[in-house]
Amino acid sequence: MTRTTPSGFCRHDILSPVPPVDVRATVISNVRLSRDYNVLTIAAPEVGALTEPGQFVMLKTTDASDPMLRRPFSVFEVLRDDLGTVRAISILNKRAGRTTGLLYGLEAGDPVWCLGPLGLPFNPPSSGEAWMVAGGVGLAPFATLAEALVALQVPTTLFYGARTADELYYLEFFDRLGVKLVLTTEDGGAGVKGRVTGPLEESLKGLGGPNLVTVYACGPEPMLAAVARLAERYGQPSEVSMERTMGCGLGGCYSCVVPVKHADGQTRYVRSCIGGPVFDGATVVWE
Amino acid sequence: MTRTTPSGFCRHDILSPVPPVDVRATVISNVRLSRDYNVLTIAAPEVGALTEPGQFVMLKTTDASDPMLRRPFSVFEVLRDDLGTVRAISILNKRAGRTTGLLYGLEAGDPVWCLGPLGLPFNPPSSGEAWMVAGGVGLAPFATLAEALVALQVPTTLFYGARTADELYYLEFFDRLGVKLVLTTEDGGAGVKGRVTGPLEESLKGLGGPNLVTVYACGPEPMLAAVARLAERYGQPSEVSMERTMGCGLGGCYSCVVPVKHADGQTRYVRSCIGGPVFDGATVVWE
Amino acid sequence: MTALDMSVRIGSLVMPNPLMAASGCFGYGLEYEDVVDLSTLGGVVSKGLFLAERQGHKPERIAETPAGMLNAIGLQGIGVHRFISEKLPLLRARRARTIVNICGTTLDEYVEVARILSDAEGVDALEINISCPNIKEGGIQFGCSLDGTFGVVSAIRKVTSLPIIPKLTPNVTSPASFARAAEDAGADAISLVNTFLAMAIDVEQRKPKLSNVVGGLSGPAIRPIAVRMVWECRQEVKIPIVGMGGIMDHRDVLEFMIAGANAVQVGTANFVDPFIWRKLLDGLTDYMQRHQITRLADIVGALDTTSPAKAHA
Amino acid sequence: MTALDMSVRIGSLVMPNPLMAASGCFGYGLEYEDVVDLSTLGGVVSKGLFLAERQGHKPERIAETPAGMLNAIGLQGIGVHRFISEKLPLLRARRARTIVNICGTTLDEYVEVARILSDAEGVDALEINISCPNIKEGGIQFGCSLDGTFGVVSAIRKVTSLPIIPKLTPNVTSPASFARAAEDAGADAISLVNTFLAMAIDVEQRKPKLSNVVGGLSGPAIRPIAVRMVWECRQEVKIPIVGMGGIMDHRDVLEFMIAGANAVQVGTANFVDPFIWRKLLDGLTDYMQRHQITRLADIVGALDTTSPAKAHA
Ligand SMILES: Cc1cc2nc3c(=O)[nH]c(=O)nc-3n(C[C@H](O)[C@H](O)[C@H](O)COP(=O)(O)OP(=O)(O)OC[C@H]3O[C@@H](n4cnc5c(N)ncnc54)[C@H](O)[C@@H]3O)c2cc1C
Ligand SMILES: Cc1cc2nc3c(=O)[nH]c(=O)nc-3n(C[C@H](O)[C@H](O)[C@H](O)COP(=O)(O)OP(=O)(O)OC[C@H]3O[C@@H](n4cnc5c(N)ncnc54)[C@H](O)[C@@H]3O)c2cc1C
Ligand SMILES: Cc1cc2nc3c(=O)[nH]c(=O)nc-3n(C[C@H](O)[C@H](O)[C@H](O)COP(=O)(O)O)c2cc1C
Ligand SMILES: Cc1cc2nc3c(=O)[nH]c(=O)nc-3n(C[C@H](O)[C@H](O)[C@H](O)COP(=O)(O)O)c2cc1C
Ligand code: FES
Ligand code: FES
Repeated sequence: MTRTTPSGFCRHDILSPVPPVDVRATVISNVRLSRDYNVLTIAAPEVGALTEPGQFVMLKTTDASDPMLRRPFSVFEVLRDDLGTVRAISILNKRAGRTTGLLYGLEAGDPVWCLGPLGLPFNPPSSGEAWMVAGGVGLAPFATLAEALVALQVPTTLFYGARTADELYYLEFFDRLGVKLVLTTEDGGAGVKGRVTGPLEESLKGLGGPNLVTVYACGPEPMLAAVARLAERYGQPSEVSMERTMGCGLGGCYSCVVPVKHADGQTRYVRSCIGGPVFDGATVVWE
Repeated sequence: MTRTTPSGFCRHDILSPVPPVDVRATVISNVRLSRDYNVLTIAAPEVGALTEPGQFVMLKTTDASDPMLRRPFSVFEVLRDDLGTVRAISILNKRAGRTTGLLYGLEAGDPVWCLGPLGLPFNPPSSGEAWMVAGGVGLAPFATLAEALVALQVPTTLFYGARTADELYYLEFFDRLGVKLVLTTEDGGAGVKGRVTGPLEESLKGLGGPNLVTVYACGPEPMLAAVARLAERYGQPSEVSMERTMGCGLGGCYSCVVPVKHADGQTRYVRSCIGGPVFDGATVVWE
Repeated sequence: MTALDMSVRIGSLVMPNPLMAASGCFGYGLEYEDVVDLSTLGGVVSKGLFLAERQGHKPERIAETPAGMLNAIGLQGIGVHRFISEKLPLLRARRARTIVNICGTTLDEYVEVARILSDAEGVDALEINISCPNIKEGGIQFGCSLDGTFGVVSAIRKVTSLPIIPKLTPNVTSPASFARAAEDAGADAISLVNTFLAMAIDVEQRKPKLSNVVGGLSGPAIRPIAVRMVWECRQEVKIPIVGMGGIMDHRDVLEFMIAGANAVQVGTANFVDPFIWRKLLDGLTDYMQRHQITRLADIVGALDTTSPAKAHA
Repeated sequence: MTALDMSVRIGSLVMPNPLMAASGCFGYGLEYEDVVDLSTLGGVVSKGLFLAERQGHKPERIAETPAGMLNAIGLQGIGVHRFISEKLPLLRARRARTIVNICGTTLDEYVEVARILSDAEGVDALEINISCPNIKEGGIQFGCSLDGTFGVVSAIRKVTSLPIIPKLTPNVTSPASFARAAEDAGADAISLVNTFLAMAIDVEQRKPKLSNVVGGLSGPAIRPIAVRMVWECRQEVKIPIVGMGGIMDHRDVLEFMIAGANAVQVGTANFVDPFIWRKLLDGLTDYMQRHQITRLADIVGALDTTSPAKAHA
C-alpha cells in the first residue's frame, strides 16, 4: 500500500494516482447470500490489479440511459488464479434501489460496466494494531484491507455488527486470515446484543494509552460519527469510509461532498470521490 | 380463421376481437440466420394460442424507460408440442435499429415483454388460389398464413424476393408444406434475377380472368404499392400488410396511419394497428 | 381496516379515484375497453376535438427519444358532432366519466364546441386545450398569452355549467401565472402539463424525424419539470390541479399529488403498458395501507420542504 | 482522402474541433487529465465562478431521473482569484483552451469577474452564466429578462476583448428572443441550454430529493427540447451557437450541429463515461468520411425540412 493523505482537498495537488480504467466486464458468478445481499464476481482484472484497500468502482448494468448514472461500490475481493494473477473482482452488494436491485439479479455472462479504481485508499497504521469496524454492508472494504494488514503482520480485529445472525457474512474468511472477530447483532442472535459501538467502546476503554490502534470504520453515517468520536475520546486515530450520493466518482460533479475541517480552521466541502471516500475521522464535521 | 373486414375504420365498430394479453415471456432460443436476421422463440403461449395469420405483437426487451416504446413484429411461427398445445411463438427479426438490435442479441432465459395478438388478420381467399408475395423480412407473416391456407386446401404460391441467396430463409419449411416457391434475388444468386414483382407480373399475365387468385403481400412499401397496382390491373384482389411506425398497437396514439379511400369516396387516415396492418390493396392511397 | 377514500371532486365531476387517461393517449377510450373496464378509471379524457373532422399531419407522426417520445399527430379527430353521435353513447353505456378535450382555431370555435358539448348527454367536464404545440392554429396562441388564456376561459365559462379545466402549456416562463389567469377567469381546475415543444433529427438523412419538424415531448423524461410546475402552481392557485407528464407507476402518481396535484392523467404510459390501470390502483392502495392514509386527498401538496429526503433511509 | 477540418472559431478563440466540456460537469478540467488529454478537446469550460469562494448547497445535491439527473450544487467554487493562481497555470501547461464560466449576484460582480479574468494569462473566452436555476442570486434574474440579458452582456462587452458567450436558460417562452438580445449586446456567440428547473420527490418520506427542493435537469431527457431551441435560435441570430443538452454520442453532436450549433458542450455524459471524448472524435471522423464531408462546419444548420426522414431507409 502506498502512503496517501486521505483528508487532502484535491487529489491532484497531493499525489499522482493511478489512472482509472473502464471495462465492459462479464459476470462470472453471482452468489445470493440472502434476500438482499449478494456477492457479484466480475471479470475486471484491469481494475483489480490496480486496486488498493478502500478504493471503489463505479458500476452500471446497461449502456442505455435508464438508469443512466453509475453507482459506487467498494471493491470487496480481488480474486487471483493459482499463479497469483488477478482475474476478477467481487462486490458485496446490498439491494437499496434500482441499480443495486439490478446487480442482485444479474446472471453469469451478463455485462457490467466497471470504472475504477477510484478514490483514496485506507492508510496502514503507523504503529500498533488495526481495528476494523463494519456495520452491515460496510463490511465491503475490509476483506482487502484485512489481507493487506495481515501481509504487513499488523494484529487485526474486526468489530462487525448486523441486524441478525444471518446477515453476518464471510466470518470464515476473516477467521482464516487470523483476524480476531468481535460480533454484534441487534437481536442478539449472534455475538453481543446491540450495536457494534458497544464492544468497541469497551475495548477502547481497556487500552493503555493513545495511538495504540488505528480504527477503520465503514457503515451507516451515525455509526461512523460514533466511531470517530469514540476513537477521538480515547486518543486513537481513525479512518472512516464515507458513503455519499455520487454522480461521477472523478471529481467532476461536486455531488458527493463531505464537510471537512481544514488546517486553517475553516470547514469546507470536500468531494468524497477524490478527497475520500476514506477520511481522517477527526476532520469530518458530523451533522 | 374468422372473417373480418381489414379495411374497416375502427375495429370496435365492426368486430369483437379477442382481447390481447401482455406476458413477460422468456426467450427459449435465438437462432441467428445471418449478420442481420434472427429467429427469436419466446414462451408466450397465451399470445400464440390466440393469434391469426397476419396479426402482430408489440415487444419490448426492458422494463426501463430507454428504450421506452414497444415495437411491432409479425408473429412468425406458432409453435406447438407433440400434443398440439401451443408452447411458444417466434419472431423473424431483422436488425434495423435499437430494439431490433437488442432482440438480435438476446439469449435463452432473457425476458421479453410481449403484448398481443393485435391487428386485423389476413382473410382467406373467397375462391381460387393464394399467392403470397414477400420482400425480405416481409416473409414474417407468411409462415402462419401458409399453414392456414394449406389446412384449407387452398393451392398456395410464395413469391419471395431478397437481396442475395443467403437472405432467402425457411425455403424448406414452405416446400414441406407444399407451397410452390418462386424466388428472386437482386444479384441473381438464386431464382430469377431482379425484383419479386417481375415473376409476379408474368404469372398474373398468364391468368385466364379476374378473381382467380388472392394476392397477399408484405414487404417494403414500394413493393406493396407495385403489387397492389399489378393485382388491380389484372383484376385480382389483394391484401397488403402495411409497416408503419407504431406507438401503441391498440389505437391509442394515432401514429400509425395509412391513407385509405373510403366508401364515401373520401380518403381518410386509418390507424393501421386496428384498421390494419392488413388492408385491401385497392383501398390504400399510395404516396 | 377502514375503507380507503381516493375520491376527487372537480366541480360537479366526482371521480372515484384520481387516475384519468390523458387526451390523445387513449383514443376515444373505447379502443381500450378490451384491456380495462373504463368505469374503474377516475375519468377518460377524449382526443382533442375541433368542430369539424380533421385529418392531422402526414406520417411520420412520432419518434422515440430517451425516456420519452415526440408526437405531432396534428389533432386528427372526428369532430364534435361525430363524437357525440358515435362515441358518447358507447362511453355512457360503459359508465365512463367522460372529459372532452376541446380545441379551436378561434375563440368562437372554442365557445361553439363548448356549447354543443354542454347540450349533449354524458359529458362530465371539458378540458380546454390551449396548449397543443403541434399545430399553429391549435389554440397555443391562447395558451402562450395571459390575456388569451383569460379570454378563452371566461368566454367558455359564460356558455357552460360543466366543469372546465384549461390545460396549460409548459412552454412558458411561468406556468403559475397562467394558472392564476385561468382561476381568475372561472376555471374549475387546471391541468398541466401538455407536451414540450421539441424536435429530433435523423443525422444520416439530415432530415427531421417528424413530418411537422417539431413536435411535443412526453413521457418520463419530462416528469421532473412537470412536477416542478405543478408545485409552483399549487402555491399560486386554490382550484384543483390535474397533474401529468411521464407517469409510469404509482410512485409517480404520488409524486404529482404530494407536489400539489388533486388528480393526475396518464398518457404515454398507456402505450408502454395498456394494463397499467390495475397496477396503479393496487400501488396506491398498498401505499395508503402502509402509511395508514384513509383519504388520499390528504397527501395533496403535503411536500415537507424543511429537509431533503434521507438518501440512505 | 483529404484532411478533415473540424475547426470552429468564436472570435479570437479557435478550436480544433467543436467538442467542449460543459461547465460544472468537468470540475476545473484537471480532474479529468488522467482520462483525457485536455489539449485534444475543443475547449474546457470551468465550473461557474463568482468573485469569492462559495460552499454551495448542502447534500443531497443530485438525484437521478429517467434518462437525466437533477442537480443543485449551488455553485460551490474556489472563486476567481484562487482559480487564476491555482488552476489556470496548470490548464495552460496542459495546453487546454480554457473558457471560464462566470457568475455574479450583481451586474458589478459580473463586470468585476470579467475584468479580472481578462487580465489573467491563459483565459481564452468567457461564458456568462445568466441561467443557473439553482440559486436565487446566481444571475438567473438577468437570464429571464431581455433587458437584464442585454444589460449584463453589454456591460461585460465594455471591459473585455475576450470572446464572450452568454449562456441562455431554457426556462423561458422564447429563447430565441434572448439570443437576439445577446447578439445585439455584442456577444461573440451564445451557448444553450443550461438546465431545466425541475424537482423530484421521495414519496415514502414525502420530502424533496434535493436539499434545495428544486434543481436543474440535464442529460438525454432534455435533448429534444434543447435541439429545438438551438434550431429556433439559428433562425434568429448570425453569431455562433454552442449547443448542449444530453449529448451522449457523436450522433447527438451531429444532431445539434445540423440544427444550427457551431460547437457543442458535453456535460452529464462525462459522469456516465469519462472516456467519451475519443469516441466522439472517432464517430465524427467516421461520419465525415462516410458522407464525404471535409469541413464539418458545412453541416451547421443543414437541416432539410422539405420532408421527414424515411422511417425505413
Ligand atoms: C464509496 C462508496 C462505496 C460503496 N460501497 C458499497 C458496497 O460495497 N456495497 C453496496 O451494496 N453499496 C455500496 N455503496 C452504496 C451504494 O452506492 C448505494 O446503495 C447505491 O448507489 C444505491 O443505488 P440504487 O440505484 O440501487 O438506488 P437508487 O434507486 O438510486 O436509490 C435508492 C436509495 O439509495 C440512495 N442513493 C441513490 N444514489 C446513491 C448513491 N450514488 N450513493 C449512495 N446512495 C444512493 C437513494 O437516495 C435512495 O435512498 C457505496 C457507496 C459509496 C459512496
Ligand atoms: C405490423 C408490423 C409488423 C412488423 N413485423 C416485423 C417482423 O416480423 N420482423 C421485423 O424485423 N420487423 C417487423 N416490423 C418492423 C419493425 O417494427 C421495425 O423494424 C422496428 O420497429 C424498428 O425498431 P428499432 O428500435 O430496431 O429501430 P429504431 O431504432 O426505432 O429505428 C430504426 C429505423 O426504424 C424506423 N422505425 C422506428 N420505429 C419504428 C416502428 N415502430 N415501426 C417501423 N419502423 C420504425 C426508424 O425510423 C429508423 O429508420 C414490423 C412492423 C409493423 C408495423
Ligand atoms: C400521441 C399523443 C397525442 C396527444 N394528443 C393530445 C390532445 O389531443 N390534446 C391534448 O390536450 N393533449 C394531447 N397530448 C398530451 C397528453 O395529453 C399529455 O399532456 C402529455 O403527453 C404528457 O403526459 P404523458 O407524459 O403521461 O404522456 C398528446 C400526447 C401524445 C403523446
Ligand atoms: C452537476 C452539474 C453542475 C453544473 N454546473 C454548471 C455551472 O456551474 N455553470 C453553468 O453554466 N452550467 C452548469 N451546469 C449545466 C451544464 O453546463 C449544461 O448546461 C447542462 O448540464 C446541459 O448539458 P448536459 O445535458 O450535457 O449535461 C451544470 C450541470 C450539472 C449536471
Ligand atoms: S461523485 Fe462527482 S465529484 Fe464526487
Ligand atoms: S400504433 Fe397507436 S394508434 Fe396505431
